[in-house]
Amino acid sequence: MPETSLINESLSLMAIGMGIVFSFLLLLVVLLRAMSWIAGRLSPGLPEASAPSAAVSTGSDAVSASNDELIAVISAAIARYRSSRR
Amino acid sequence: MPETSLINESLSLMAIGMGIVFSFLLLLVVLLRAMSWIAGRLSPGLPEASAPSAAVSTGSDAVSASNDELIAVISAAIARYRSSRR
Amino acid sequence: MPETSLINESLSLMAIGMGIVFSFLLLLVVLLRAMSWIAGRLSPGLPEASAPSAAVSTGSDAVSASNDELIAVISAAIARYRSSRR
Amino acid sequence: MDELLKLWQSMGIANMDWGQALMIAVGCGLVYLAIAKKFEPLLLVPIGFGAILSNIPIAGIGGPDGMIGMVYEVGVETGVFPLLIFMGVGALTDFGALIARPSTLLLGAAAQFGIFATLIGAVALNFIPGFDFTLQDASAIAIIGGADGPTAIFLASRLAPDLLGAIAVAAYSYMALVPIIQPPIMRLLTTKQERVVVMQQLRPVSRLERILFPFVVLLLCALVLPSAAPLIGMLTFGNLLRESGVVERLSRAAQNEIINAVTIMLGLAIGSKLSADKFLTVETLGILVLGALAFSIGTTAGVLMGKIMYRATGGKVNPLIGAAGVSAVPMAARVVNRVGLDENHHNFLLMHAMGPNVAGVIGSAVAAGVLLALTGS
Amino acid sequence: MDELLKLWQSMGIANMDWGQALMIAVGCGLVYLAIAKKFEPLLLVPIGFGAILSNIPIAGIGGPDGMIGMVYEVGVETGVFPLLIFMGVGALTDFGALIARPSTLLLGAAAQFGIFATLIGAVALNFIPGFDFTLQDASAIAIIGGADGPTAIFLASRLAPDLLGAIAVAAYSYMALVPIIQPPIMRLLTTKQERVVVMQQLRPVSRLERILFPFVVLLLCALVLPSAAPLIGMLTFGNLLRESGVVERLSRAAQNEIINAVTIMLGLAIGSKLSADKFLTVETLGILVLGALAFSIGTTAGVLMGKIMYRATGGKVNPLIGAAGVSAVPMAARVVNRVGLDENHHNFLLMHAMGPNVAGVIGSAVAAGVLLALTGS
Amino acid sequence: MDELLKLWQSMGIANMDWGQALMIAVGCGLVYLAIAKKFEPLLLVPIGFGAILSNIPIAGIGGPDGMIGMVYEVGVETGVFPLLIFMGVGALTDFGALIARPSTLLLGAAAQFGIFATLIGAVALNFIPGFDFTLQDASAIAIIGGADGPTAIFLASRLAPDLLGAIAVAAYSYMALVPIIQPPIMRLLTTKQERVVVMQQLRPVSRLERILFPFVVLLLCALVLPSAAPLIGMLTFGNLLRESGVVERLSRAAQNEIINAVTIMLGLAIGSKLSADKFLTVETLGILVLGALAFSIGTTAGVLMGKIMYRATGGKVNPLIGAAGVSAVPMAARVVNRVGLDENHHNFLLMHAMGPNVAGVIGSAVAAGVLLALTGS
Ligand code: NA
Ligand code: NA
Ligand code: NA
Repeated sequence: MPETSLINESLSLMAIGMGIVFSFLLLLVVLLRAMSWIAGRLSPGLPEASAPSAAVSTGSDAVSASNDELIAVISAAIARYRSSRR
Repeated sequence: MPETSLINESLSLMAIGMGIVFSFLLLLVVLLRAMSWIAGRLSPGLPEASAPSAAVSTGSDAVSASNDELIAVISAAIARYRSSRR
Repeated sequence: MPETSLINESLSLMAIGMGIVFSFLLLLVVLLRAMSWIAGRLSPGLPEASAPSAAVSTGSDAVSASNDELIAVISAAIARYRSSRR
Repeated sequence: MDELLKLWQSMGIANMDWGQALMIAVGCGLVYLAIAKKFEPLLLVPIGFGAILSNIPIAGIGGPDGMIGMVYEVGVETGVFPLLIFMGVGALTDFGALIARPSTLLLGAAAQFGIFATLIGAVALNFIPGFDFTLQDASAIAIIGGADGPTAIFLASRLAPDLLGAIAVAAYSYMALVPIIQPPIMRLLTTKQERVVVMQQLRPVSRLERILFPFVVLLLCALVLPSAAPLIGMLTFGNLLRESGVVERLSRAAQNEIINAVTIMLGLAIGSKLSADKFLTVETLGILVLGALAFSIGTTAGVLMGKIMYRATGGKVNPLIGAAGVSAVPMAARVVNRVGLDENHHNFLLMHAMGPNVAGVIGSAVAAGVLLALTGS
Repeated sequence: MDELLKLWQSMGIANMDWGQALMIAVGCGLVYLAIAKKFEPLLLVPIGFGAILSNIPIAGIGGPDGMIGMVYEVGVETGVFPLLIFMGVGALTDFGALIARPSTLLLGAAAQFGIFATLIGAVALNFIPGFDFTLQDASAIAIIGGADGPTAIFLASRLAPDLLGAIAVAAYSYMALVPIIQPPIMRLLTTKQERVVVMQQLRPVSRLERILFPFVVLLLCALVLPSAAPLIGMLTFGNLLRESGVVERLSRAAQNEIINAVTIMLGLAIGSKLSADKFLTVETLGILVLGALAFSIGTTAGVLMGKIMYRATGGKVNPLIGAAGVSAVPMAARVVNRVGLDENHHNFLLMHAMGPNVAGVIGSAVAAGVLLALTGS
Repeated sequence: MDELLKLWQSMGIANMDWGQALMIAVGCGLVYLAIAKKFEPLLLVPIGFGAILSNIPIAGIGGPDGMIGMVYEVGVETGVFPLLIFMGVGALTDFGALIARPSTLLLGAAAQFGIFATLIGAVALNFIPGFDFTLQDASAIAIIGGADGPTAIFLASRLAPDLLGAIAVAAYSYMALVPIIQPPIMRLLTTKQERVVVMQQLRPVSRLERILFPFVVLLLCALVLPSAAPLIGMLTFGNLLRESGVVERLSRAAQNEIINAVTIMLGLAIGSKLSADKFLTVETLGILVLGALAFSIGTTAGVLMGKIMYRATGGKVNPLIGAAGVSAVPMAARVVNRVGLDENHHNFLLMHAMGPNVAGVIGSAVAAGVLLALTGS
């Protein structure tokens, strides 16, 4: 009977589905804990947030650094990508 | 002359058109009067309107009834539809 | 070398491009000066601006005129267009 | 030199023809009327500017690959934009005065006579050489007499897309001219005794009636005249959002965000139909003349029906309010109010004129449905 | 006479069949429930009215050339509208309670059992003559158990467009019935001792955590379950707009303009799928029954997981909050709060229930991704 | 097991290649710069997140059937989105300072030299192996020097869609870096005596001038450079909505609802062009280097023209305001103000810099028109 095979299929779908949902959210619990731990460490690393006029203010090192950073990050990404394709 | 036949056509269009517009709006006068009369009767039938938190409040009979109502209404509709198709 | 011809092409593009940009904006300087001069003359010509309810008020000559104006302007435009096509 | 030639050939002056120059002037003229004379600026500013943009040579902004051309295809050719505006009109309109006194619907019906009389006028113009209106064209022109912008645009986009530009311009121009066109007709047709009639105050309308109203209108339309259902449907939907009281967010969206954004796009798109070969024709002059006729006849029919109701009710109805039946909401109602005040400084007819005024919106949507059903392909 | 015949043939009554009349009645019923009973009015008013409009004979408003039909094609068939709503949900949702206590994600996971149990139920219905659900159909029906409207619409539009109307109606109806369905189950499965548990106050959550949260969720989704990435992606994008603090304009647009306009259009479009031949079938009754089942099983599973956590934490977790894991934000959390207050007038569980509540949104998006990956073509 | 294999194969980790992982990192980097460093967050948050979403394997969100891919096709490929943003810019911009002192247009003209110098730089890069820019590519890259986001996106979408992602990122990044790039150049090229010049107060501008302004600009554009008409047209249309004073509703819609919704969609769509094979190339590095060059040369040219005007006017013009000619509204004007204040604590140059600043917007739109006319197919 096709209905029975469909039932079997849906039973395995249930098993796998609930398995994935639980694994996913369990993994997310772990990751969120890790995130909060790391965020606690970095917390003073995002002080510009409270200074909304930072970008407009003087040519501070923070912004200056991020300029080099932009090019550095993309350069590194390109280099790695190129090498990975060979 | 085609212009003349077009004139005739447009004359009958005018007659029919104004006829329909008048009939439609006349019928609407009647229906709106009926509506207001019925609404006057039912007026206390829509008191939830003044209690915006009704749905969130307790499991009142009003909401409970409408649950059955939902299924009942749709069941009846389906039954009638089915029978009408035979 | 194709690169060199491309360089030449881009050099002439630069010359023409900056030429147009400068001419355009220079022309715009002249036009804006003219505009301001004319606007200074016409200034009392747009007094309705400060009377937002003008259109709703009485059947004033201003609005009445603009009715004729609408038809006159479009008539003139059509006449000229027709004659220009012959 | 090659580039210089290429550049010269790409310039506007080298490519502009008479028609485009004239249409740019017409566009400037419409914007002038909108700003300086307050002619329906919400529509005429975008229409006028759209005409200017679309007649710039080479750029092709109104063409199939240009932005405004694509907006036209997506929003006007499909009929979606006028319907969304009608939804917004529904959400903005208070039908209370109509519900309180349904008999004013007859005034809204009578005023539609302007539409059907203009239909004959348009067909009759064919006797003059240079005019060749089909019945569809004539219907689309006649709807100007409905004094309702989105209805006119919707019908014209369905029956006579080539005339859309001229029809929309005429419709909005004459709506702006209502305060000029109507008062003389109103005074001519009524006696002083009629004009001073003070009407009974309107009864209050319950929330249930307001909620049922859109359903009653829509169901009648569905049963009798489904060709008017898109227009009436969106109008009543917008009104239900307003009156249901439970979807405040959606009602606000229909009254503001959606209608504003659509108005900008609709105006630009209509402007793109103001091209020389479509607009600078004798037909456009015919449309302008017929439009003025339509408004005048509609006003006349409304006032005459007002006089009939004055007689029938033993003098309880002020016949002036019949003039509001052409719609042009809310300007026609304000005109009635003003003419009434001219006779009696304490007679405020505004609320009484709102009934026929909004009835006129329904009436012209019904008339549009009739024309669509009988002349549409 | 010819015109009169043509006109009669163009009338609604001459063309309306039973099915259309009944569906118009169903549409009116939905609007009634939305207005009088406050059943998710933001969606059910447009859905109900869309059903009425689309079942008007001749007019074809829901057909390929009608406005609503075109809106359906552009917004629902492509999946764009539910995704934009999900973006708005993300911008409107405060995930703080979840970040403060990530373990509540397990409650959101457990409650998805309602989805998969319903899947088997739907397939089992095939034993009854008249039912013939494919695995895709069953999956689309099962997602009703996720108690999340846009997720259900997105999945149904992908797996079973024919059932979209019934599924959307069932999903929103049962979300509205959460205050009726859940409390008895919650009381049945818990002891008084469990229900009176007062939970520890949530720790404050830093801005950095709030900003990192969307990335953590999205990256996990990208690595493990890319089929859920459109849903999770737009949800987290909306949330980042909210929490980043630097794009206030865009956050407001996602929370208001965009979501409101899309809700109107989405509702109308779904309503157009309420046609007699698709909706007035025994399958719809099956879907309604299965939907109630799905909610009940989901609630049960959530509460049972709550009891497990109660044991595991030595009584620190009130098992009632497990019921909020079905999502139905924020109604399920409010129901938990109310049932908790019934036992102890000073025990406010609302904030504690928000964690599983928003976890349920992520959980059902994950479940939708699983169903798409495993049964999608 | 079959399902488990199917599932594993549907997972992101099983399908992600290096390029995608790197591009997700780049996307995160852009969002980081936007949030932590306030780099043009309104665009870079959506662009960065769009890059992340579009590089999720399997999901295909940026592909032809994915939501962002469809948004790209509808809004960017057609050019509609940047034009709508330009309309919003027009509605948000006060051109009063420019009308009061039209000569500052020359500063806006000079600063466009950055564009054309970069064009040569881009072509010259072809001598280095690995670079192969066509004249179209070079033009699209050069427009970065215009320091105007929507203009750059519009031109790139027309001339070099493959480079759109890199060009948009470079344009917005350097606009954010204006406060770093400009001051040293400004100080290097000017003497202290020049920097302390206090300028005459601007004369008041009448409403009529403000209303005529968009027409003058547009008509010149139509006559001379119709290829710039879409950009200039929408800019002046938006400005007319603002200044006409009779369409407040539409002006607000252009300034808020429309521009916000479009910005979200445009950003996501641009992000979808940040794919590894298009973005992770040496050409992107070239574009970044050329972009910095373009800004520097533009600033230099603007300041030098400022010095010429300083001489020509006998010291009445502060040459610093020339730097604002690159546009980057309003940041460049603020930078000028700050550098001016550094020299003289009572010399506020902001209003004087707004003239060249908005002139720069017109100037780069004109330059874009020239490039389109001369290199476009
Ligand atoms: Na009317
Ligand atoms: Na859920
Ligand atoms: Na610029």
